[in-house]
Amino acid sequence: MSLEKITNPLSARHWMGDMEADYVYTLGVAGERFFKEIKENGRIMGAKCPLCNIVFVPPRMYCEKCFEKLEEWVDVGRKGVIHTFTIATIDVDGSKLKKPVIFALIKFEGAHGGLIHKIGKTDKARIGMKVEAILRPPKERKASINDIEYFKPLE
Amino acid sequence: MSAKIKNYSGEVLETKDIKDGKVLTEKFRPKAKFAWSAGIAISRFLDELKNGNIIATTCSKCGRVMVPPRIYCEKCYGPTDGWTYVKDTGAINTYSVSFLAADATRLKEPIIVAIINLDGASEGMGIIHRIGEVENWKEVKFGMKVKAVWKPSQQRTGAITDIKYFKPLKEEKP
Amino acid sequence: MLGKKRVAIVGAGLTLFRRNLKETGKELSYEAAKMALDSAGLELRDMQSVVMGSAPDAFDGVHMKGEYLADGAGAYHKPYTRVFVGGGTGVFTPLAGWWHVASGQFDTCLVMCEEKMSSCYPHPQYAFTTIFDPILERPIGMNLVWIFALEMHRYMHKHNVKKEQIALVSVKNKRNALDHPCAQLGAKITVEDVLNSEIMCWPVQRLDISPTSDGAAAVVLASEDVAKEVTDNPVWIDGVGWCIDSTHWTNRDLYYPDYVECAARMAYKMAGIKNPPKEIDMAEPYDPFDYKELHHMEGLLLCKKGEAPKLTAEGVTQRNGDLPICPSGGLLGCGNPIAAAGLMKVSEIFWQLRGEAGKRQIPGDPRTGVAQAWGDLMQYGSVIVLRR
Amino acid sequence: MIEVAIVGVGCVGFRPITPELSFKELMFEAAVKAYEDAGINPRKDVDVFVTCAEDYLEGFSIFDEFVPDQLGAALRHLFTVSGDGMLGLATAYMLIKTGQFDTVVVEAHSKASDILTYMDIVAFGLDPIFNRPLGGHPYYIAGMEMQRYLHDTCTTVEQCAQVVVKNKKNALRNPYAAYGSNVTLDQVLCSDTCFHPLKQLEISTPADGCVVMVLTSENAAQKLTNNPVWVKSVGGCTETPNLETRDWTKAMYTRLAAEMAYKNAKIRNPWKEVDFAEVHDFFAYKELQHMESLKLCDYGEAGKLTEDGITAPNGEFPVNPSGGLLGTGYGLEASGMQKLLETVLQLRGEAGARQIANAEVGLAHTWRGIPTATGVVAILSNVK
Repeated sequence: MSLEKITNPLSARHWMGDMEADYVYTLGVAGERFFKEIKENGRIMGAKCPLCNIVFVPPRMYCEKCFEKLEEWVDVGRKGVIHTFTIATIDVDGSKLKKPVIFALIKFEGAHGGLIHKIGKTDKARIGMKVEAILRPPKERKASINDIEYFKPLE
Repeated sequence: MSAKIKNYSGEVLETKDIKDGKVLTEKFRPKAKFAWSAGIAISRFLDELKNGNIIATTCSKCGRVMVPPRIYCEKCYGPTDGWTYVKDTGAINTYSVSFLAADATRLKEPIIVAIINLDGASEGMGIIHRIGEVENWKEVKFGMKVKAVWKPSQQRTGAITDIKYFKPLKEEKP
Repeated sequence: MLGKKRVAIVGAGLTLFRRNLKETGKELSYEAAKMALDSAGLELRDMQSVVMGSAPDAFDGVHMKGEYLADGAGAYHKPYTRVFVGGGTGVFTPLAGWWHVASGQFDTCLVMCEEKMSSCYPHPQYAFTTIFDPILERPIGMNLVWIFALEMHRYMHKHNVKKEQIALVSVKNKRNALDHPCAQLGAKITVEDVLNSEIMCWPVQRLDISPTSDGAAAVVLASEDVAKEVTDNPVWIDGVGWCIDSTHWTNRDLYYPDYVECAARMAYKMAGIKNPPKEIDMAEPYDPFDYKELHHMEGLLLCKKGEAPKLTAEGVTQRNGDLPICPSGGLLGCGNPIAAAGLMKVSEIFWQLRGEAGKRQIPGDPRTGVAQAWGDLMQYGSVIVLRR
Repeated sequence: MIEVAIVGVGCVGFRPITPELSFKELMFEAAVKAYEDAGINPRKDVDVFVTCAEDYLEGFSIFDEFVPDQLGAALRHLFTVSGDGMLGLATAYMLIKTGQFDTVVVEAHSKASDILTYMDIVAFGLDPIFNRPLGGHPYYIAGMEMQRYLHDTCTTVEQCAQVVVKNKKNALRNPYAAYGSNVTLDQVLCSDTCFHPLKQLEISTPADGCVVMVLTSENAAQKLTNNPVWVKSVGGCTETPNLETRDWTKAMYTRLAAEMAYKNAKIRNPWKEVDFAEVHDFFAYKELQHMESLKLCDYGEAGKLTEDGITAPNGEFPVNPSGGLLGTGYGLEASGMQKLLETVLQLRGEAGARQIANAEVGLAHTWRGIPTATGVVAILSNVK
C-alpha cells in the first residue's frame, strides 16, 4: 500500500480522452454475397454444409462445426418464425426510447441459425409467431442488414 | 509444405476499391470515452506542473529519484517514501525529427521530440517532450542541455503541455 | 526434457499478407487455420484447444475481438483463450499453445494469429495513438514512428552505427521476400534507395519500415504421442521465453533490449542452449524496422552488443551465410499484420527445419532455429526455440 | 501429477467509484495484499505474472504496457490474457502443470468508473456486419435470452427476481461488495422492464476493484502456507460468437466447461460433491440458467430451488454467498476473480459472517458477458 492517499476529493484529478476512430469493414466473402442477394434479388440466403447437412443463416464461408468450406447456397425464403424476442425500452445511452423496439431472433424453415432483427407493425410478439421480412425499396438498399426494414407478423 | 502450396488465400483489394465503393463495406465510429483517474502520484505531478515545478518521488531503499513520479518503486517493490522537486533542465538522451503528424500526414515544419534526462533525477530518468527554438533540426545533438519553456502561469491547467517544449540551454562557463 | 510432455508443431498455414484483403477477420482466420490443419492431415475435431493471438482491437474495430474471431479460429465448443502482448503476440501465441499441451491438459492445440488492420480507416496509424499514456504522452501528440526513431537513434549513437549499415537489412529482407508467396513488399532495392526514400521521422525513412497489412497465420501443435502418429518430421518446441520491461520506457536506455535478452535466456535455458551463435542455425528476429533486426540479434545473444551491423555487412545473415537471419523476408518484405507476422516467423522456421521452404530454403542441414517478436512500448520480448 | 494451490489472495474494492486511485495504484494495493498473504517477494519469488484485461475496458491499445511495474513484474515474465480472470487462472494452472514454473501470479481488475460510455463499448463488441448496424442497447440480447429461457424451462419472473433479493442480501455481509441491500421482491418486480422480461434491478452494475492471486505448485505451497486451497480442475469453453447459431436456452459454454471441470476433478454428482457455488449472475436469470448448465440441477429446476431458499446461505446448497455480481458489483474482467476470491475465503474459513460451515469443495464459474458465449468453471477444495 502506498504511504499516502488522496484525502481531499478536489485533488483527485481525472483526465478525459477517447479511443475513437473511423472503421470501414469489408463485408467479407460470404457477407458480400449475402447482402448482394438481399440488395439485388431480395433473397435471404443460407449456406449448406454437406458434411453436417445443415444450412447456416446467415451464410458463412465455412462451417463453424467442422470447418468444411461452404459452397452451396440456398434461398431460405423471407418467412420465418420468432425463436425469441425482447421489447427494449431504453437506448444504448440509457435514455428512454420514445417507442419501444422489439428485437427478435427469426429462424427460417430448414435452416440453422437465423437473423437478429426488429419486429415492426405490432407492439406484440410471441415465441413461435410467424413473420416475414419487409425489405426497403430496391433503390434505398445499401447491402446492409438494414436493407431489411423489419419483420412483420403474418398473423 | 510451403513449397508445395500453389494458392494462398486472400482476395486482394486496392485502397481505392474501398474508397470507390467497388467492394461492399459497413462503416462505424464507436463512442469510447474515458475519464481516467490520475491517482495519487500523477494528480500531484499535474498540480505541481501548474505551479511551474516538476516533482518526483523517491525510494530510500534504492535511493532513486523517479520521474514521472509513482507511488511504488518498481525495482524494490515497496512504497515510495518521499517527494522532491527536480530541475526543469536536463540533457537529451535521444531525439527524433518527425515529418509526420499523428494522422500520418506530412508536416511543413518538423517536430523534434526527445527523451530528456532531467537534472536532479536519477541517472537515465527521462521524460518525453518536444524540443523548440531550434532553427535547424541538425543543430540538435545527443547530450545537449535543454531547459523547459513554460506557458505563462495563468494559462497553465495542470498538464504536461504546461511545458510548451524544451529549448537548447546555452552553456554558461563556470 | 522440457515440460511434462514434449510439444511439436505438425502443421502451419498462412494467408496472403496485403494492405487490404476482402475477407473478414473471421474468414482470414479460417483460411489460415484450415490450411494448417490440412497440412497436418488433421481435422478441426482433432483439435482439443484453441489459442488466439491478435494485436489491438482498435485495428479490427471490434471490442473483445478474440471472442468475435472465435468461430473462424476453430474454437466452436472448445476451450479458447486469447493472449496479447502487443507486437510480441505473434511469437507469444505458440508459447501459450505450448503450455496447453505441455501441461498434459490437451493433446492438441490450434494456434491462430490474425490481424485486419485495414478496418481502421483511413490509416491504421490512428490506432497506435492510443497506445500511449493518456495524461503524460498523448497530449504531446505522440506518433508511433517517433518512438522507434528515438530508439533507432539511440542505438546508432551508442554504437556509432551508420544508416548505410542499417539499410542493408531492408535490402536483404525485401529481396528474401521475393521468394515468399505471401509477401506484400518483396523487392530488389539498393542501399541508395533506402537512403533516398522519404524521411518519416529522422532517422527513420520510408524504406526502413514495414507496411501495415491484413493477414492470418496458424500452426497446429501436438503432444509427442500425437505428433509421431501424424508426421515423420515434427518440429519440436524446445524452448519458450518471454519478458516485459518497465512501463516507464523513457527511464530506460533504449540502445539495448534487456527484455529480449531476458526472454532469450529463459528459452535457451529450457532448450539447453549455452552458446547461441554456435548452436542456432537460423533466426527470425522481429524486424518491423530494419534496425530492429540488428537490435534483436544482439538481444538474442547471437552476437555481441553493437556487432550485428558488422555481421550484416559481411553477409553472415544472408540465406547462404553462416547465420541466416529472416530468410522469410521478415516483416520488411512480407508485410506486418502484427500478430500474424510473428506467427509467420515461427512458420518459416518450421518449414525451414523440415526442408520445405522451397526457394527460400537455406542450405546445409539446419537443426535449430529461433523466432522472436517484440512489442508494447519497446518493452516486450517473446522467444521460441524450435528443433528438428 | 503436479497439484496446484492458491496460496495468496488480495482484493481492493469493490466500490462504485475509486476516484482517488489510478488503475495502477488500485492494482498495486491488491497485489501488495496478495503477496503479503502468500508471504512472497514478487521481485524474487514469482516465475510468471498473468494479467487479464481488454483494451477497450481500459482506454488503451495494448494495455499490457501499463501492467508490470505495479505488480513487481518489471523485467520479469509477464503477459496478458485478453479475457476474464478465470481464464488467467486456467493459464496459471497449466503453466504450473508443465513442471517449469512454481509460482504464478494472476491479476484482474476493473476501473469501470474510468469508462464514460460503457454500453457503447459493449455494443462495439457485436459483429460489425450482421448485428451491430441494427443499433440499440446491447442488453436486448439478454432480454431475448431470458425470454427463451423462461419459455423453455417454465421458470417464472418471480423466481428470477428472487435471485436479486437473495444476492443483494448476501452482499450486506460482504465487505468486498458495493451493492448490498435489503431489496424486496416487489421492488425488483416493479423496477423498469428495460428488455422485457428483464428488469432494471436484475442487471448488475459495474464496480471498481482488483483481485490478485498467487498460485503455486504443491511443493512451493507446502513451504508457504498451512491452508492452501487446491485447484482441482479448470474447464473452459467458447460456444460460438455467433448470436444466430448459439443455444438460447441452455448456456452450452457453461455446460461444456463444467463437463470438462467435473471430469478432471472426478466429480460425478456435483450437487452432492460440491458444497457451494459462485455462479456468474450478471443478469438474475443467468444465475438460474448457469446453475442448470452446471448440472447442479435439471433444466427448469433452479428457479424453484431459489424460491424454496435452498440456494440461500443457510440452505442445502448455497449459491453466490458473496452476494454475486448483483450484490458485489460487476468487476468486468475481474468478475471471475470475484467468484474465485469468495470460493477461496469460504474454503479457508475466512468468510466471516458469510462463512458456510464445513465447506470443503467449492465451484467458481464465470461468463464473459454480452455478447459472448464463453465460460470457465473451476473446482477448488481445501482437501488435497
